[in-house]
Amino acid sequence: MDKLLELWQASGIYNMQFGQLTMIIVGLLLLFLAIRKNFEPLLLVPIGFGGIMANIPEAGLAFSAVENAVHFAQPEVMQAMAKALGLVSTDPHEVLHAYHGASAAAHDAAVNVAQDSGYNNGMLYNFYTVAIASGAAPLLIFMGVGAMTDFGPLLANPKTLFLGAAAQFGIFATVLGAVTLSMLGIMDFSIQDAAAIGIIGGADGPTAIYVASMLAPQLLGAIAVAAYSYMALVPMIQPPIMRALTTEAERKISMVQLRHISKNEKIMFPILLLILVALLLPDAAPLLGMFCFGNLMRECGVVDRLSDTAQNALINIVTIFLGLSVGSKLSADKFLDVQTLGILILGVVAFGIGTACGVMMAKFMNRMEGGNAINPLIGSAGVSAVPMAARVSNKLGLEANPQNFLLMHAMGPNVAGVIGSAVAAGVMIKFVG
Amino acid sequence: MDKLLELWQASGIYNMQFGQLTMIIVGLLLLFLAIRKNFEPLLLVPIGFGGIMANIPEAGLAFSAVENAVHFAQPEVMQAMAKALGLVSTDPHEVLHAYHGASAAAHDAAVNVAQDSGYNNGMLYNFYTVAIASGAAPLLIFMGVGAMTDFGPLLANPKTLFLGAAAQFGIFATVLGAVTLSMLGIMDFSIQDAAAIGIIGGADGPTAIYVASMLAPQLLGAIAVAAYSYMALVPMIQPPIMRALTTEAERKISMVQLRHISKNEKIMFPILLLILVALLLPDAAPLLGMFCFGNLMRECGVVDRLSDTAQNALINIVTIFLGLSVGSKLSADKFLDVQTLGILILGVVAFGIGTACGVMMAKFMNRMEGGNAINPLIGSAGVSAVPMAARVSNKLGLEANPQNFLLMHAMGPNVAGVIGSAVAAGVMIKFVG
Amino acid sequence: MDKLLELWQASGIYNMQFGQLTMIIVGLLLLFLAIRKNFEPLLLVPIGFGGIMANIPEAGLAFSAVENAVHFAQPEVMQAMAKALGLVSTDPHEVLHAYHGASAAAHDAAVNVAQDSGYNNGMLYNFYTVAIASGAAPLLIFMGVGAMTDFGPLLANPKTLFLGAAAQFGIFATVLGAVTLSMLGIMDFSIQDAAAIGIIGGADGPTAIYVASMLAPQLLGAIAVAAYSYMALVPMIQPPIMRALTTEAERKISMVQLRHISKNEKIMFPILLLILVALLLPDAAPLLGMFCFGNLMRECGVVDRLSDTAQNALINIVTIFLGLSVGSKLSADKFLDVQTLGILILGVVAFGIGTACGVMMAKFMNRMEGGNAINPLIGSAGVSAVPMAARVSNKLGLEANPQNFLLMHAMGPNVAGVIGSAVAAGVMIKFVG
Amino acid sequence: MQNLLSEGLTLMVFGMGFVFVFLTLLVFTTRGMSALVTKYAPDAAPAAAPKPAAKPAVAPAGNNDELIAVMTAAVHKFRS
Amino acid sequence: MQNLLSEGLTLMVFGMGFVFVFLTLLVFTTRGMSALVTKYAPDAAPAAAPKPAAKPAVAPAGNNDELIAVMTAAVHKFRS
Amino acid sequence: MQNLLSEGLTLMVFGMGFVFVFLTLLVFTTRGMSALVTKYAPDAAPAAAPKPAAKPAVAPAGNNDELIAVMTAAVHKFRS
Ligand code: NA
Ligand code: NA
Ligand code: NA
Repeated sequence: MDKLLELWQASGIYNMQFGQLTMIIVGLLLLFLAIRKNFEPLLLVPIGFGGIMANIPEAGLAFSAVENAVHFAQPEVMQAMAKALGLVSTDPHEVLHAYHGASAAAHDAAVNVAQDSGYNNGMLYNFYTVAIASGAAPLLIFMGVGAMTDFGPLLANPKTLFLGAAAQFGIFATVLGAVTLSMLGIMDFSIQDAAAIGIIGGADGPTAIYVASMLAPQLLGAIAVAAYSYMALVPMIQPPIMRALTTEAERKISMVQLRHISKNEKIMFPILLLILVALLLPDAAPLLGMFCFGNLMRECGVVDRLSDTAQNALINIVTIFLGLSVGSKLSADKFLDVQTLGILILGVVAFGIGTACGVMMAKFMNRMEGGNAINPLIGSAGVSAVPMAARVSNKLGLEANPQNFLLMHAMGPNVAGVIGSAVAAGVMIKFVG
Repeated sequence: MDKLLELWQASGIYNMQFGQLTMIIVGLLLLFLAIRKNFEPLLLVPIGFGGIMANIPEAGLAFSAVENAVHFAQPEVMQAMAKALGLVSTDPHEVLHAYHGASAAAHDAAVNVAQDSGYNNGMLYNFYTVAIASGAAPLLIFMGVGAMTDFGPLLANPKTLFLGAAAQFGIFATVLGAVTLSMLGIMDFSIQDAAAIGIIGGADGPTAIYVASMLAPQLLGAIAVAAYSYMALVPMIQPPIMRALTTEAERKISMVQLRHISKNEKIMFPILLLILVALLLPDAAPLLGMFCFGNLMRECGVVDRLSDTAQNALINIVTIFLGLSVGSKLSADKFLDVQTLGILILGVVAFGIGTACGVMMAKFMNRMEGGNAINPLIGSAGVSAVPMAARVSNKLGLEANPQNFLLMHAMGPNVAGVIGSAVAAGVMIKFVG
Repeated sequence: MDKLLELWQASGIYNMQFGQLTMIIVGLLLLFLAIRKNFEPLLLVPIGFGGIMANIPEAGLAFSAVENAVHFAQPEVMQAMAKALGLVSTDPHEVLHAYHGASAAAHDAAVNVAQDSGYNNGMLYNFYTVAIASGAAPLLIFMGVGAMTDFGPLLANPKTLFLGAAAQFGIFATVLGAVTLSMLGIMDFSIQDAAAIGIIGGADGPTAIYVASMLAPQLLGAIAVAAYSYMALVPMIQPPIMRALTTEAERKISMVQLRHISKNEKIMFPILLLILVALLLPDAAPLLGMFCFGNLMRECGVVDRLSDTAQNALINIVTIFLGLSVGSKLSADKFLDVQTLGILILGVVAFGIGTACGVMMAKFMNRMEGGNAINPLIGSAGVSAVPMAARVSNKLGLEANPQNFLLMHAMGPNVAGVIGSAVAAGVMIKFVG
Repeated sequence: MQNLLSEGLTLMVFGMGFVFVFLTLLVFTTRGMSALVTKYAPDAAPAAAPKPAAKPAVAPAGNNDELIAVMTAAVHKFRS
Repeated sequence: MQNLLSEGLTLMVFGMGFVFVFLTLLVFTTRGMSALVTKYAPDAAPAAAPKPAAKPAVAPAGNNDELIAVMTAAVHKFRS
Repeated sequence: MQNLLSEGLTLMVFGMGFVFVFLTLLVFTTRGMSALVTKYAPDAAPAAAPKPAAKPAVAPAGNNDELIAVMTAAVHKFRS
């Protein structure tokens, strides 16, 4: 009978907290959006599922060994833990707090106590450590994205890089928005938090995760969910802004056929980009370095089997672990917070501003050059969100003029946006990292 | 001339112990069974080969750095090691014993001494640590199995879940058998050992390895070998039991065509199962969570490239490392023990009891419902051993009635058995883990 | 304005050292050789790119956390670091030196200080630790190579193993050359360095990297670059030597058609080889064990999906990480040294001697047997460099006699050379490791 | 020792009991789910819509196999 | 607090400025590179040579897809 | 220093010697193995049996390539 009670008291129903229940529902909602509404399913299916698993009561899948030990809070374990952390109190909350702020040596000592008491890291915690805390997973995804990227349209029309630059204004405007909210006492974001939130406006998943894991790991879950959700919402967020800022005539502008790009130019471009990064912004080197490496593997033509693996088996494996790891950060105490609301609002503002700046920049460039070379609809593609944003440009172009295929032209600013937000990420890591 | 002697004294022939030689022969036997007799070759080829490599004299491939240091037992190293472990004696056996029972901190200190003295972990030891001790490999295999599993037949006839439940009686009967052997003084199994041995009756490789790595790592080699061998022997173990417990008339029973299962039902099932696990048995969450995740990736239809990778590249890579790691546990001192004999005998008993209970349950359900809805031959498939056990049911059905195709009907209890043994594993980890 | 200065002072241009610039150019040269001249591109593209990334100023991608902390040398960090390492001086150079020679415990303490001060391992340093320092990557590549190797030609004519043995003389002659250079005071190689350099003559990339990572990690970059470059240059290095040592008549020798090899012989061969290794040279067990494992997976016919993964997804993934990791060792202070020049010269000498010995051995075997069974051109294939060296033999054979196809005959010594250099590696690890 | 046996018995009773309770619950919830899905969310339109929208960046193995099967059949026909 | 705002402003000014400087430089160097490559290293011969020399140990996905596309087309024609 | 040279010489003598001893043994055991296998375990039946029993869960690359080769040939024929 004791055993029956024990089973019951260890069950999920008995231990379910309101926050956990809510987060499980959030996880189910993410799965619904991913599966039924096609919101970036490759990421949101693993993230949603990981979020549900992370919130299973008593399973502790997203907890470290020490966190699991503190959760069960056996007196003798708390005593040993307090001693390892140099605390007098054995109150679980204080122990946990001390653990999170501990020096590396005290951290090790606490881990030793937890292991001696038979507690282990949860599965998702291990995945997070290996995939995200090490920085490896976002970088490998970026390598795979590089191996999938064709810089041809950008090389055919390099000035579209300016569109990719302009659209990054969304990032920095959002940073300013976040610090303003803090100033007004509405939210409580540090400058690191603000920078990590801003990067949502970069519309680039791995960059957002990489920056958030370095600057604001506690906001990682919300930031990743916002970034991928808004990328999926690009076809809804962008068109009204694009229509509002352009005239019918502008939307009808046809662009000249792109010139053919030689193999050698495509090989040289990632090398050139890497050298520029090396000379100007070493802090962007991991992100852009891996991106260029993937692209060079694609274009050089002599390592097709590596390029193929980077685009398929490797990126798929990493995506599974990355998604589950992000999901492990969807804990109630961090996600069910007014900050998440702030992040969601700031995120959509960032997307909007980025879109608007891209379009305005295109119009400005036309005026500067005194011509009509650029259809301003391709400016919005500068936020990245490859290839969704370019498709949106194309769709609006076709609406205005059924012969006006903008897809290839929009791919230029689209990939420029990837470079632009990686550069922005480097600057932020440099200044507030 | 010294060097010649040195080479000779470091050679395998000079150092070969009887146990190592025997284990190398055991490894060769496993390879023979796998390659010639098709005993689950995907696992037994790596396990057999790993077993041979683990027993190469002086190579220490399956040893940790400390174990390698103790093997060579240089006096000054033993002295430092004893000091690190807080021992007075420098006797290698005592040092080794102290190391295996050391606290995490003393363990670290011993590792430091070994590294300072130039000893390293063997290759297979590293594989074991990463793949099995972390729990990752069995869980990833389970994810892949989930991605390969079609729950259609189960959804078409949910009451076949009862057959999968009944067949798990083999697991618990074996636990009882193991503790009885201990009680009678024939063997010396702890309750943890008994639980880990019982899970062989679950006829599910990754579940057995996962449970054994948590409850009785020293028995892991024997348990894994027994589990996979008996799964391969299902076509020989099950038929006599099935024939003995059924009449010719029962074996002739035709079952009604299964109804079509909609895509949406298949998508909802893994989510439903996950929620039940979350509510009732958090200890089964890692195993069943990853299983459901794999299945959801398969069925949701929007992440085909992830599902494809989980079923191919990823599960293959993990299988290679899992097999070699299990092989690293085939050391003479642990495998050449009367316990292994006990495990082998108990394992086959577990299979037999599980098979019998599945068949009896089917007959019981027919009687309850007062009809002839279920051919009792599909009950035996409840042990899992997917898809071998279902094929056995089909074969015996065809023998009795050449028009009687039971394969699809037997797939229901077959996959139910996988769920059933994962639940049983969760209960055991909860109670004795 | 401060920020502007800060950005400038953190930029690559401002911090570029001459050595880094030179190494970036070396990296570009390697990319050129790989992409334009087809010098083993699968390895040299990642190595070259990794070399460039490793030399990006201030990025510290190839540095450990401690090295990064020492690079920035903040006084309070240096003080804490010196204390952790038991130093009085806080001079960065001395701290770094103490760190590299520290005991495992002091090493841990230094790492803790660096982490507490906010420094992290660079990305490439992490890749190196996981891929090469653990020994895993070269072994997995060897497994994949085993899975790609067909021992049929060797089994059809086992005496070609002698050619593979003779060609290893290049390895040991180079060792002697390296110690002679040291004796003469021209270079400063230890016996470990000499052994690691000699293995270049084995013409086998993963073997060279494995041995160098164990015996002379500081020379790893130069050794790997030399090994792969010379393997690519085999079509230029070997022919003059082969022509000089053979007469026109010898080159015209036709060899008898190889007999058909049964499946069972191919299955038994890797097992036989493994047992010989186990009995005679345990130190070669990791390398040859994984090689045999890969080959057994290929030949046994029952684990095709594992063999397929070992030959494709897994070896490709490992190659990417191995290449980048080797690149991380292309630092100016280690590569831009007169030692590298010595390594390059000794490497080409090793190739030449190996080639010559293979050819001479073939002629010697003909004389012994008093016949003309062996075309001496296949002797040069004994250096390995699979399948390049065998193709060279074939090409020269066709020049002399347009009907004389030597490719299959040369594959025998070619794969024998792989075994031979792995055995040589085992002997060296045994004696000087 | 008696203790060990009683532990074993307890494990059997509770383990087996729990397995049955769990799978029985699964039977009923599954039936309920199937009924709900069949009534409120039959496949038809919703399942068809998302499929084409998903970007098949890489031709998934399944399709590939199918294609190959189709082609093999075609080739066989062609040969005969 | 004022401090936080000024930090945010600085980040915006320098961040945005740097992004523009960097991408502007990229525009010019890219144009220069394209011009140089087109003049001194046009594709023609050099690109053709190395391709066949590379050992396509595994048929790369791209080719495979192409092949399959070609074959599907052929099969379709064949059927009609 | 003399020491270093003698170490190098020893390494050469023993290393080269060992390589030859090892590969010589391999030559003889391989011949023995081949003779035994050819006599007692020729391929014929045993090798044929296990093959079909192995579940080719995934079409192995080899087969795939073959198929594609066959089909390409067929397609070429068809076109001409
Ligand atoms: Na962007
Ligand atoms: Na089961
Ligand atoms: Na060699």
